[in-house]
Amino acid sequence: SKEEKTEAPETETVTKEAKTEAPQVDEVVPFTSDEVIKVGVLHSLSGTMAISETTLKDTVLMMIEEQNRKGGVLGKKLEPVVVDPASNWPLFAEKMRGLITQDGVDVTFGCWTSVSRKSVLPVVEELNGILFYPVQYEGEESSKNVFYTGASPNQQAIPAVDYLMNEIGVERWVLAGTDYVYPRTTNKILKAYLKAKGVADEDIMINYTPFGHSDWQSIVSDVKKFGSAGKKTAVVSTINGDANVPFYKELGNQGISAEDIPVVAFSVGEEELSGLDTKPLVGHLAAWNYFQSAEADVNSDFIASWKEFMKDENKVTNDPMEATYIGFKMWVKAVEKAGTTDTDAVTEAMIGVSVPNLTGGIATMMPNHHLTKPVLIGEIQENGQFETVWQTEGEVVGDAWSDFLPGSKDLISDWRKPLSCGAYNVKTGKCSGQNYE
Amino acid sequence: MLKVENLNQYYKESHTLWDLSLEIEAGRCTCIMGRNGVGKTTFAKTVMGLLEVESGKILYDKEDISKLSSEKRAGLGIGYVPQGREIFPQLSVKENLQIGLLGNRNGLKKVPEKIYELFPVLKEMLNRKGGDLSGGQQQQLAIGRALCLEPKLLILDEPSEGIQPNIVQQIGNVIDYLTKEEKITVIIVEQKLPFARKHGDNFYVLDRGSVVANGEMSELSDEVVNRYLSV
Amino acid sequence: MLPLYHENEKNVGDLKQGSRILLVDGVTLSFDGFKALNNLSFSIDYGELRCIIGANGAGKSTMMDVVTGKTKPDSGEVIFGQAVNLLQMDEPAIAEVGIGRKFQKPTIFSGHTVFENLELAIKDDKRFFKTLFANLKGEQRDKIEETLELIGLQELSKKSASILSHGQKQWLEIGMLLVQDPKLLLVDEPVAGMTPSEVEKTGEILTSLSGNHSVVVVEHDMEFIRSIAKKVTVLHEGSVLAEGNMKDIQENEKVRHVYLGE
Amino acid sequence: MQKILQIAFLNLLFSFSLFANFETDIKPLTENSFLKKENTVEKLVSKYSENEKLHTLLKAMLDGELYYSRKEFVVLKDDEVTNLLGEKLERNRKIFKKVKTNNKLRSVIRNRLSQLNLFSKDVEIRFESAKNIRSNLEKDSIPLIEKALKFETDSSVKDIHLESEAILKARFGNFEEKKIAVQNLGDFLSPEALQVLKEIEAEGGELSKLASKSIASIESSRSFFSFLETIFFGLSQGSVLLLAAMGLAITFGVMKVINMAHGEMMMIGAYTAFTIQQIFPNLIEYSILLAIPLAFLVSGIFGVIIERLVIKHLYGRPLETLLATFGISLLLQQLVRTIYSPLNQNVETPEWMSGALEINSALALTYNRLYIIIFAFLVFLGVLLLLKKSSLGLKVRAVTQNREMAKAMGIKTGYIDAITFGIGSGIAGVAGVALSQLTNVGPNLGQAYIVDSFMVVVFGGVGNLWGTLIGAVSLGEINKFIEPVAGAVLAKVIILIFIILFIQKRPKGLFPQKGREE
Amino acid sequence: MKRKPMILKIFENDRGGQIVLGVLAVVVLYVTFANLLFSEGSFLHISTYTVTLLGKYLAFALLALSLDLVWGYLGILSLGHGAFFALGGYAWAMYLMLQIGDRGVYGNAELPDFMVFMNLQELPWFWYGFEYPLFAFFMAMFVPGLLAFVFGWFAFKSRVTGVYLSIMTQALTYALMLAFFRNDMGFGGNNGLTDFKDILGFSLQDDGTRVLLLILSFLALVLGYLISRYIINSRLGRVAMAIRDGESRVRFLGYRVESFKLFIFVVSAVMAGVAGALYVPQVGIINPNLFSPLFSIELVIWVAIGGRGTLYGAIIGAFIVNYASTYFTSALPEVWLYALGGLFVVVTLYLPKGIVGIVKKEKNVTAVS
Ligand SMILES: Nc1ncnc2c1ncn2[C@@H]1O[C@H](COP(=O)(O)OP(=O)(O)OP(=O)(O)O)[C@@H](O)[C@H]1O
Ligand SMILES: Nc1ncnc2c1ncn2[C@@H]1O[C@H](COP(=O)(O)OP(=O)(O)OP(=O)(O)O)[C@@H](O)[C@H]1O
Ligand SMILES: [Mg+2]
Ligand SMILES: [Mg+2]
Repeated sequence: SKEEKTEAPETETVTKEAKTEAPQVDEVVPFTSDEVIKVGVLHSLSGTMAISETTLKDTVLMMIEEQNRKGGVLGKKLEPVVVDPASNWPLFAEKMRGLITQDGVDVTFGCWTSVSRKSVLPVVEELNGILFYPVQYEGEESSKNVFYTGASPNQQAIPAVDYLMNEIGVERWVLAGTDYVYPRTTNKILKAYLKAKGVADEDIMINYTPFGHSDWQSIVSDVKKFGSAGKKTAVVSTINGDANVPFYKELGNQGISAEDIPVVAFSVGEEELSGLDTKPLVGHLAAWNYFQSAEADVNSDFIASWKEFMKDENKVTNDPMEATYIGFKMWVKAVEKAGTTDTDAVTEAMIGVSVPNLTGGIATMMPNHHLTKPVLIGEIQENGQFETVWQTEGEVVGDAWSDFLPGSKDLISDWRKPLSCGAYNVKTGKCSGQNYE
Repeated sequence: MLKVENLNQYYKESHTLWDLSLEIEAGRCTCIMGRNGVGKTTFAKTVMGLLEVESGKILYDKEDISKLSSEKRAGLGIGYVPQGREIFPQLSVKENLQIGLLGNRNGLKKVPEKIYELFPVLKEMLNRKGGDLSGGQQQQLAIGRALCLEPKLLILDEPSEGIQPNIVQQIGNVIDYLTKEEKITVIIVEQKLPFARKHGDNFYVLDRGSVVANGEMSELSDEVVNRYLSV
Repeated sequence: MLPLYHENEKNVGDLKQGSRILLVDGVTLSFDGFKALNNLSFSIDYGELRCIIGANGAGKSTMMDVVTGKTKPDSGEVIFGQAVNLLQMDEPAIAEVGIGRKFQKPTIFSGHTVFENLELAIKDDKRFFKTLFANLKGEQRDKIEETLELIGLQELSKKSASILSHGQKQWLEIGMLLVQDPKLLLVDEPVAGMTPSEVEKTGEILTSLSGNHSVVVVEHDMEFIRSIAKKVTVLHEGSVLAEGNMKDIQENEKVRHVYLGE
Repeated sequence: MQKILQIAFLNLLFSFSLFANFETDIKPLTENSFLKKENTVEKLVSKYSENEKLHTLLKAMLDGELYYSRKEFVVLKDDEVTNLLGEKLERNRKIFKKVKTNNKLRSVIRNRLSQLNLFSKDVEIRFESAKNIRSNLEKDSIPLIEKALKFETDSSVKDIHLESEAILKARFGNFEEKKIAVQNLGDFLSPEALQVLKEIEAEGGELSKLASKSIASIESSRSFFSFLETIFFGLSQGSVLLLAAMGLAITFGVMKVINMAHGEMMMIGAYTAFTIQQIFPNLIEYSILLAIPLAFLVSGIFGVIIERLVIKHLYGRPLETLLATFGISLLLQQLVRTIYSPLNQNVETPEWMSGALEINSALALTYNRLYIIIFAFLVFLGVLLLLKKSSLGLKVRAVTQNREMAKAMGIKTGYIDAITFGIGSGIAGVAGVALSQLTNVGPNLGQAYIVDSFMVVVFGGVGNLWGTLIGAVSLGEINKFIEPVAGAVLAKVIILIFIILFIQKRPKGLFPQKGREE
Repeated sequence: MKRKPMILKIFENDRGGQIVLGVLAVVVLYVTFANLLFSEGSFLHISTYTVTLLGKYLAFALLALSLDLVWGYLGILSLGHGAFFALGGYAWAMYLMLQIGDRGVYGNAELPDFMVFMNLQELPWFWYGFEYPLFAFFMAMFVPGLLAFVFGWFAFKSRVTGVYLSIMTQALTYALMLAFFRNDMGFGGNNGLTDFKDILGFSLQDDGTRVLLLILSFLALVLGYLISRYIINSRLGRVAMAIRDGESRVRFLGYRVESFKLFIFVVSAVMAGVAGALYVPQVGIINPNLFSPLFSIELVIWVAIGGRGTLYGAIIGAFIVNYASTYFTSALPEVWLYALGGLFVVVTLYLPKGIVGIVKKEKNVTAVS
């Protein structure tokens, strides 16, 4: 409907390149310059978010190591600067400021939660830095200085609902989430979407729980009752982090199987599954843009090098790692294209950059700083992996502003000149947000 | 029985016992006397091992116990009735007495009936919390508890404080009984002259942390009393 | 619960020699069925020095708890002066109206110096915003110095109260009671742990206080009682067993039996 | 070797010759479209219902164990390859590809299998199948159910069939049948029965009234059972709180150590359970039982070490214990991150703790919670006896009330302190094992429970074990009764406000430690 | 006896306080000049990063000071002091939020972004008035003060003491945390309030503004210190300490204990609120995590590490622990918790009086003037 979708950016053909770019492990290319390029890594290594974020730190370190073996970027060595914002949101902002002004990093990979990104945002914008944000999120944002390599709601939630509705025949919906922005937004979008598809109000149940909720007895029992009204029911879960384990355990124990009431989750990936007894979960679903089980050569290589890097055969990969991978590759490419690490040059060069993703397709950076991504629906297997049961035809373009929310349905984002705006109102012709004058 | 040689004790910087030396004879009742704050309680506590000594020896049955922990000393048969009762407030009277039994060297399992005879009020209040008792009742409990240990050496720090006259008399009788019949050694810190005179066999008067007079109780002269025991 | 200050003032009424200052009437208090006070009634006159004796557990300290507001009785009345109903007041209000107490087990503020202990106790406006700007007045300072001398703790006045020996703590608490200058002093076992001459001195202090104050003394030291007593009340099992002058009491069979012995 | 090959070959030949049709008919299962697979399954069922191989095939497909190569379909389980007759085959397992299924397909298969299994010898299987049929009733199920009813001997299975029959009759029978069925359905509880009745009620007419009556009867018993269920939920949450708080009731309630590392002691217990499963992967069924004493020991030893190294120096300074134990909790968390990685770990649930005890179709009690409730009460009893009846308990209480005097009475205070702290920590460890069955095992496990544990102990009254018990259970119950009305977040807020207000009324908790204060 | 000027009286017998505040004054002055006068390249230059960091430490120091007042001198171990800090912070953040105007991503002049996003049509009533800085600042003190007053009034009157009181303060902050996490509360839920643009007309991105905030924080700390010091030096302070050591005995002397407690508790809460208001513009975000019981416990630890019951010790503690976290999280990101946890244990074991205990030998009771 809106410009940003229809107008394809100038993409290069990358398919050929993708094949030749297979990792050449043995050959170590020397650096041609003494200078180093510093890369900030801003992921929590302690506190509640360490569970998820530590892996991403390691991913970045692995990518840097790999890149350095290839001679670095622009002949310069990449040097990681790792800090620990300790799951403490104000500390994210402080560390970001430190990374840019004290350590002089040229790019930062970091953040997981929305609030950490929100905390960092004013700082990257003020200091004109670059941040790659690798996690699926609620959208409603587009900053000149941030590249969103995770999914926006239209790249995860909507296709998942489509699948349930069309393939499984679901008629009743439980939207269960943790009480914070991502689930709230996603659910709002989904509700609008479902209603547009003719689902009645009484067939939608919305439930919010606090962070780390651990006693799911009543809620699961309610879901069970809700689901026993004769219509096929599914749970769309935006339950976050630690709360998932007790949730699934309770589901299993109360005898709700995936065949009765399937749960499709947007925050449960391979890594979360590795901390779970998967037996009772088999058949429940997740929607992501990447599964470890994806059959592609790049993916096998990636998994192999990951396991080698971590020196652990049991390590799994997941979607945010792929997002980090893509982000990193894109940044390297953009720097090489721009010939400098200068923020303005690199951000300009970023748009339109394409790199192969790990599922065998191509990820392209769109002018709204979001990616094109395939959407995969997978069923949980007993071995803790997902088996893809459905997948979008091609890649979906990430939407910064949802069409289903009244506040943002008229907004688009396009960081190319001359528009150069993250929140352009097509009705009023005004640009608000970052570039407001 | 107990011999103390050149004992020095400090509370942080303040020197409280100064080269204190004394000797307690077995089977007798020795009275420790002196004005407020001269170090009587401090002396009792050091013998019990509740305070660390800076220097000096405490010989108990010829063995130096000055480095032993207080639970070891209790195990050697030293019983203690502290000033200020120090009963276990949340334990019942019965449990307070049982604590005494726990440390009994002879493996006694039941509270001896004679303790109840001595302090009938304890029997009445067996299930009441120690902390709920009146001051005097607590004092009686503290003595009863120490007796449950069946000590060889019993240290009583102002045992008659806050106790009704007829019971004070009884306590005196108990002391007599313990020393005369059971041949137990008793050290008693006491301010009340008549009581001390009546039940003590010999005395030590302390002033500023050292012994200034001692002797048989009969030798306790008015002069000493006037000099060291009045303000 | 907040008392009306001015009204209390009025209700206390004129305190003349011989007028009643405290009335305890039919007070009963039980703990889980055990009657610590059992229909206890007696009264104290202004200027009087009253000794209260009684067996351990007779309810003497509990009676003081009731008068000072620490414990509320099950029934009965406690009136201060003409018409101040103490049972409807909380501890500070009772202290404010003029009742001071020395506890059986000395309780002093070990985090403060001896001097500060007395300063805290001294008679003054004790509302919080007054204390924020309070300064010791000349006469108050003198009073404290005087008291320090009386209780023999001048040398220790700048020392922390935590280092005092048992007897010294007793004295400090007596001192705190003195500077508080209450109309009615409740003194629980003041001479426990004191040397004979100190006992004598305490007796003198208490006797000299009576006249302008009312003093209620609880003690087990009969010699001490004998030396100061005019009128003695004997408590037993929570009620008054006998009341009268020392001689009568000493000859009272019942008292001899439950209390004095011999 | 040759012989085996020969046999295999013969086998192959044999199956080809006899079941050639079957073999070709199952071929479409290798296709990608789930719809096609579904149709194939339907076809197979209608055609080969008597064929043993179909059973095996469907079962394997359901369990994700059905594989195929270009030549054959096999069952691949635990690295063993068998054919559809259950005979072992010597094959390289690499050549096989899995027959993919999805939820919908599996549910179709399960449904079909149930029809076949209605006559199984195993009562359990019949029971499950009957239930499955009940929730997937179709008009043409009537003959099947009637047949099953004749065959059935077990009464509980029979009941389900009767219910199914009633539902079908209410839906598809003639007026008289409908009337009786509608009346009868009032005695059943399943949502399916309710569903039919509601439909009939909506239709209006004479039946509608009868249906309303039956509905009322069902709903009233359902609401009764849902009340029981809520009580169970509350009890269960209460027992978790109790377990979490009990160790604290000792270290904090009795010993007065503000033990911020209490949560980490639970975490250590949970990791012990995890480690045991790692060491003995074959003993999953018993690992939990093994983990309980071991977790007690491991956490207990940690407790003793902490006490001897740190807490020992802090008696009489309760506030400092807060500081030091907070430090220790940080250290332990990081230690676990270093040793086990920051990720959550997977503690498997033994078979006997999964699933639910089904009382009827309106009330089912999950086993893990049921066991945890029982376990919590056992632990409580143990602690109670230990503290109240043993001389250790007496000593502990004496030591904590007056350490000096206890020493002077000959009690080895150091030893008692260490043992008590050890026991408190050990119990926390045991609680951790229980939690590993309910929630995450990760470095943050303890943090999630520490605030609640303190709340319970204080609410119940510090130093009173009964208080902890009643406090835990009542907080659990209150929470579960508020939650459906207010939502999970508000329920928690309300509980906290309730506790704050309650403490105003009873400043020393539910069961205050009474006594005259000095 | 001659009356001394109040300020001298306050600092009497307080070498520690004089030194700490003196050193801080020098540091703040130096940082101010080094940041504003020297250009970025110069080695004398001190970066805005440092300025902000120092400002944050100062706000934390004020918070620690406020806690020491109730814990060190009144004996109330508040495990929920973070709540007052956070409330002050939120009040001021609301002002900052409304200053954004139509510069938000949705360009809505009336509503902050998160409200547009929550589909709110108009400003909720409790946001009224927060566009006025004076009102907002008043609320930053009033709201924490009011909460402290209400909570304290009930709790102190009911004589809730000791750990019961501590855990209740914890319950209070925990309940507030859960409530503020709810998006329906109208305070931005988990994401909190962020993306502030300017304060009192000055851009928050200007170095000058940041330096000004730093100086303001310092002045607030000094003022807070003087007030606390005055209170504890007065007889009221001595009554407070007496309450700490023997609450019921104080009553028998005629002091209405609950008024004393309430007064100090409210003063402390107001100070914490001011600290929160200073903290928010400097770190740029506020989120319900500040209400988390863990933060409040950490706060207690700053005070304990510095030295409880000395006031200036609280300031030292806040600086040391926070500097340690800042340093370790960057320098030793993998093991910093070992370092921090170890620090806590070691300080408790070997420095029972906190860090100031090393220097300070004399007793902590102020002599009578
Ligand atoms: N904990 C302590 N710290 C410092 N000094 C102390 C401490 N306890 C007692 N003292 C001091 O030591 C001296 C001796 O005290 P001790 O209690 O032994 O006296 P005492 O002879 O038993 O007096 P009393 O008859 O009053 O009980 C006193 O001057 C007292 O001030
Ligand atoms: N809180 C309580 N719970 C139970 N019993 C109590 C409580 N307070 C007091 N008592 C009982 O009430 C009785 C009176 O106690 P009280 O302290 O008044 O005695 P007293 O006359 O002061 O004795 P003493 O001379 O020994 O000090 C005692 O038997 C005591 O055990
Ligand atoms: Mg003494
Ligand atoms: Mg008494």
